[in-house]
Amino acid sequence: MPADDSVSFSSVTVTLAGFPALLNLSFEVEAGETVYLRGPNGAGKTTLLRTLAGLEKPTRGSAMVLGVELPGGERSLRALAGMMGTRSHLYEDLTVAENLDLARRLLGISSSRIDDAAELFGVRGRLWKQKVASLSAGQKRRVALAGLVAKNPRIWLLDEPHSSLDAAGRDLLDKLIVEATKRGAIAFVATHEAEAGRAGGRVLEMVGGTVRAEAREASPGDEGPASEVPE
Amino acid sequence: MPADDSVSFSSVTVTLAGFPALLNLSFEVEAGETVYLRGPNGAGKTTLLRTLAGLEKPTRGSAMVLGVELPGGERSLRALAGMMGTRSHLYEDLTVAENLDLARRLLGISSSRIDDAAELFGVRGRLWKQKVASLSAGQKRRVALAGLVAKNPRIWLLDEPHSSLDAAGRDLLDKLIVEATKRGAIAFVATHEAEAGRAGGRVLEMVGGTVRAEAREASPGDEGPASEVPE
Amino acid sequence: MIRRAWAVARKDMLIEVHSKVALNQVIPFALAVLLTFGFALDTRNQLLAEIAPGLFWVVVLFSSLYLISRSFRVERENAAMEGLVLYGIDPMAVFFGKLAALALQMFVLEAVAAAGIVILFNPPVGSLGLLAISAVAATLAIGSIGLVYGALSSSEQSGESLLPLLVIPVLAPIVISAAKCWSDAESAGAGIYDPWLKIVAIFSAVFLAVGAAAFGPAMED
Amino acid sequence: MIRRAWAVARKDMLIEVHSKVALNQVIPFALAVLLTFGFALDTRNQLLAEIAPGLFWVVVLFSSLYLISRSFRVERENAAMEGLVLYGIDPMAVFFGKLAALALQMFVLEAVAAAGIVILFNPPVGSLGLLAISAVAATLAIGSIGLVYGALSSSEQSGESLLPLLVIPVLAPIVISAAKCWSDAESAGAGIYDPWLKIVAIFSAVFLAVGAAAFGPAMED
Amino acid sequence: MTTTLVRKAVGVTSLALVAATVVMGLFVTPPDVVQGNLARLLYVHPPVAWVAYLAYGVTSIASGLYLWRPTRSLKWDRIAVASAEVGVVFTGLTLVTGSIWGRPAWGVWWTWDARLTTTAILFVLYLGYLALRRIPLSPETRAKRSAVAALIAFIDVPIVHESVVWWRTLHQGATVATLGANTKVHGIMAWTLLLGFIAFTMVYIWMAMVRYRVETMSAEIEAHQLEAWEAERMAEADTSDAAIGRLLDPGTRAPDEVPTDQGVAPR
Ligand code: HEM
Ligand SMILES: Nc1ncnc2c1ncn2[C@@H]1O[C@H](COP(=O)(O)OP(=O)(O)OP(=O)(O)O)[C@@H](O)[C@H]1O
Ligand SMILES: Nc1ncnc2c1ncn2[C@@H]1O[C@H](COP(=O)(O)OP(=O)(O)OP(=O)(O)O)[C@@H](O)[C@H]1O
Ligand SMILES: [Mg+2]
Ligand SMILES: [Mg+2]
Repeated sequence: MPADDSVSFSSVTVTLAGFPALLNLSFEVEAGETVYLRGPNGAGKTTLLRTLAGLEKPTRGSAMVLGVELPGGERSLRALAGMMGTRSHLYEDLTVAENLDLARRLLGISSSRIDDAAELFGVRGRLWKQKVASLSAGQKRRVALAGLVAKNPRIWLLDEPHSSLDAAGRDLLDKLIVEATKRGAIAFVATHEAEAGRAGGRVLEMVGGTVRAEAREASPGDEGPASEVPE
Repeated sequence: MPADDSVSFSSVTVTLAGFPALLNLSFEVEAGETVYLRGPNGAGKTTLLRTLAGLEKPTRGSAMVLGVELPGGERSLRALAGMMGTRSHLYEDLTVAENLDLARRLLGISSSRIDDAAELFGVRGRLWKQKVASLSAGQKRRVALAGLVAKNPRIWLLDEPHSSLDAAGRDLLDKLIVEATKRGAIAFVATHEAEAGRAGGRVLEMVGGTVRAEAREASPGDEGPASEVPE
Repeated sequence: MIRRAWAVARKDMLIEVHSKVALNQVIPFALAVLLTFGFALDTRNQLLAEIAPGLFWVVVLFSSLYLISRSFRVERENAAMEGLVLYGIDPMAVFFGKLAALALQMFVLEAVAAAGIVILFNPPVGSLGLLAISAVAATLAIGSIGLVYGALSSSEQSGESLLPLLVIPVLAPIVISAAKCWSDAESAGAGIYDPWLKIVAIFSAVFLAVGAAAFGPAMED
Repeated sequence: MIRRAWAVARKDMLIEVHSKVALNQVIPFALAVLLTFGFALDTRNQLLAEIAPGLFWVVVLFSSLYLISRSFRVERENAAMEGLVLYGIDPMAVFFGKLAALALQMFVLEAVAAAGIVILFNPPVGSLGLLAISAVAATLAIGSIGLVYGALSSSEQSGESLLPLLVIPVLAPIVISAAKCWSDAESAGAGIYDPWLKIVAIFSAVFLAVGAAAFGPAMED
Repeated sequence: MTTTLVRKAVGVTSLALVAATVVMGLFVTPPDVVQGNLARLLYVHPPVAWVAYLAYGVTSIASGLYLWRPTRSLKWDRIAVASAEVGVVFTGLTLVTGSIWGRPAWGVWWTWDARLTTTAILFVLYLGYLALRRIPLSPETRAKRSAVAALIAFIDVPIVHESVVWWRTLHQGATVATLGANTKVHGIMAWTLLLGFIAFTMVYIWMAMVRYRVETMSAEIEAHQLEAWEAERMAEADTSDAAIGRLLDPGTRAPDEVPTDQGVAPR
């Protein structure tokens, strides 16, 4: 696999049950960029993220993501991507500890790494031995994020990442994105928040399954102390 | 049952699977008020909303909601409350039209009312005959909100109402809350957005299952053109 | 009440119309089970005709369990049942609405399974009236009890496979009595004054009443 | 591969340890079915002993269907299977991991059901070795095919009750052969060179291979 | 255009051949020594059964070609369904003609014979295949999953065929394959049987072609729909807020059904 770190879509169409959720979408993103996806409900943001994760296949057009060609290379792309959608991917019947332990085993990483991630998101305390089923919405989200951070993906795909998170959690996540992109990762963040992208990063305004406008282009967020990061 | 329009909790405790999700919670709210619930993940916001909807029972303490005594009057409270939680209450296998038609039949309201509500949230067009399963997150949310508006509840219980909604949807919902409270309804809005309550309404800061502080008190939002409403 | 029950029944039937789970999945399943049984127990034909009525009801019971599970699965996703509750709906309306939709599906299932049994196992059929009445009564009983236990065991997690365990022992007597009804119906002399039919009818009435009464507490936890 | 398969197996076993669905729901269900059958087919004891092997496998098959459904239900909530896929995991690892956990539960189920059958129906048991080997082979076959079809029919909506319809006809021959193995095992003379065992073993090998090959395409979209 | 012509030609030919088979079977061939006129089902029942095998064979090959990457195309998937659906019809016909034959020949409509049971299982297997196709999935996913299911289901076909050998059955053994050595089926009968076989094969081809046409047409409709949606996807409109007042007026609340709720009805 070439050590290519960029993403480029050329007239990609993705149909879901016959509906063109993405339509002739083209754009390019360089390593280290943060891209905010904005646009009305049904614009195709989630579908774009899922395509970037290798969970949906382009039906027309082609894309190159981190040196992986789409359609075709979905499986290898999945291993590189870190996706945080509306669904948490957690097993409700397992405890927080067991869910993260599963992630550790599947990723083949050390358990101190998992502990650190859990600590960071504040799920090491009382919640550690609780079943996920008994957590609040934001707590579940935090567990999922801990898994994501432990994976340390090369491309972050975040679908409305702030939803359910409290103020501290939002700040933390924003800081993590800044750090990760500083280290060369790419981040795609689908969000409806008006502030997104104000402090840096690119904004792609999507509508009708494609990019209508590249609204603003600000300095790529590499000055980034946490407080200046978009909230 | 007295035609009382206020809400008052006196040292209410709600335990979920043995855990005190609400603990000794007391507060009072008058007709026409909008209350923003804020606080860290796990503070008990969702549990409070569910208790107000008659979906959870106080295990200790008692409450009076719109003249209904809790514990005890859950069933009649439910008919008055409009709850919008993280789960949409929609049938995935039915179309948008069929879901809203069910609401119409259960509420015993006219179908023009349902049509208006659907129109308002922009789900009358292509989506009308689509199965809910094929909608985007925000589109589902809009369908659920259409049902809620059609019900025109006396107490609005909104759990992170902005999540998944696009800018237009958020504005619309905010406007609806202002209008509803102007007409005497009460609104509880659990949210993590920093701006919540800035333009009016009360803010209850929750933590550990109870109200830590009544952070700010602004003029109850009855001046309310949409643009001044918190976004 | 009736209006709302109808709304619930209508909704469940619409879901079936869209998803065709009963038609394309459960009914063929019943046929598959009949075949497997016949083949697995391949003893003399005489014996098969003898156990045919029992087999019929066992197959109907098992297939119905899938229909009942399905009936609650659609309520569970997106917490739709909670949505119903939030209309302040009388649980009785939900119960009778769901029962109507379920019973309708079960009748179709029974008709197909009965045809299969008659063709495959060749039991004599004497009094069709007795058969039909006992089937209606047993269906209502199975439906009522199934719905109550379905509501009891429908939790977010791990409830689904509890349903058969709860339901089968309770419904065993009625299934056995209904099978006896059929056995009796085989002799042409049998009529609707059959003693087993009386048992089925009594159980059915009791279960229906119990169901209507217990569904509320089961549903609204 | 093996490490990841073990992680998957471990997870499924932990889920069972927490939720005890197999232990508290499916196994008692199997016993309830055995009892109901014994009761419903209450003919002569001789007959019951004769059909006991067939009954055993039918009950095991049905109970296993619940275990398999369960195995996929836990993957469906919160789209957990999608989570596994996002680790770039080899589907084979998921297949063998889930198969290991499933087979373990099935062995316990079979032990209990066999004990129940022997106590309730009193069939003679001659060659325990033949019994055990055939049971292991049949278990692997049922598990493999069940997992493949579980993956094939797993959709967000309306797939769940399709599993039994798909699985039963495919597994019918193996269940029948396994039952014949038991029937043969009843005569003390039988050994592991039983012709039916050969069939079970062949089917088992074929289904295991088919399962391992087909699970990938079935699981990943 | 030409495909339409071919389809029509095949349709006409198959009808003519079936008519010829009927004439031959009913009027030209002699009644059987043992079974009398009953034996005339010989010209229908085995051909129908074989055509079912053929249909499932085609389904399996098409499924295999879909699964094999170099030849992956939704065309194969459409051929697979078309053929499987016709196969189910023919399996049904096998069961029906067999039952009709069995009634006088064996005295029962059905018996737990291995051939019969495995045939019935075959029927259910492909019903399952068709049911699997109905769960809502994207066309590619559905094609992939159903192809896997079709290949597994085909395992039953050799079992059905060999069942007469593996089990001691009531059903006829391989009579026709050993035709040369068989004196029971003589000249004209053999030719009629061959004719029946060709006729029903043609019927199969015709039905599968029609069914395939339906599949391609619905694919075309979907493509059209896609175009329409693509056009629609270019424009998105906003909604007015005129309705808010009407919707939120306290007087418009749902009438309450619960009788105890008198006090909370709209004031
Ligand atoms: C429901 C009942 C029946 C079913 C499901 C059935 C099924 C089949 C099938 C699947 C075949 C194709 C076998 C193969 O070549 O692999 C077949 C062939 C045949 N069947 Fe039947 N059959 C039934 C009843 C009967 C009866 C009652 C008769 C005559 C007494 C009969 C006579 C034949 C004959 C002569 C063949 C051709 C055998 C050969 O040459 O291979 N079948 N049947
Ligand atoms: N079923 C349950 N069993 C045990 N504890 C529970 C259960 N449900 C919730 N809790 C606990 O109750 C507390 C309050 O949960 P609640 O969902 O009300 O929080 P919240 O304020 O809505 O949080 P968030 O901002 O994350 O949505 C949490 O600490 C949670 O762990
Ligand atoms: N399974 C499906 N079948 C048909 N259409 C679908 C399906 N899933 C999504 N769509 C359609 O595709 C479009 C894009 O959906 P997507 O979820 O990507 O939107 P989104 O931008 O994430 O919207 P939101 O802001 O509401 O989350 C929507 O119009 C939706 O109706
Ligand atoms: Mg989205
Ligand atoms: Mg919450």
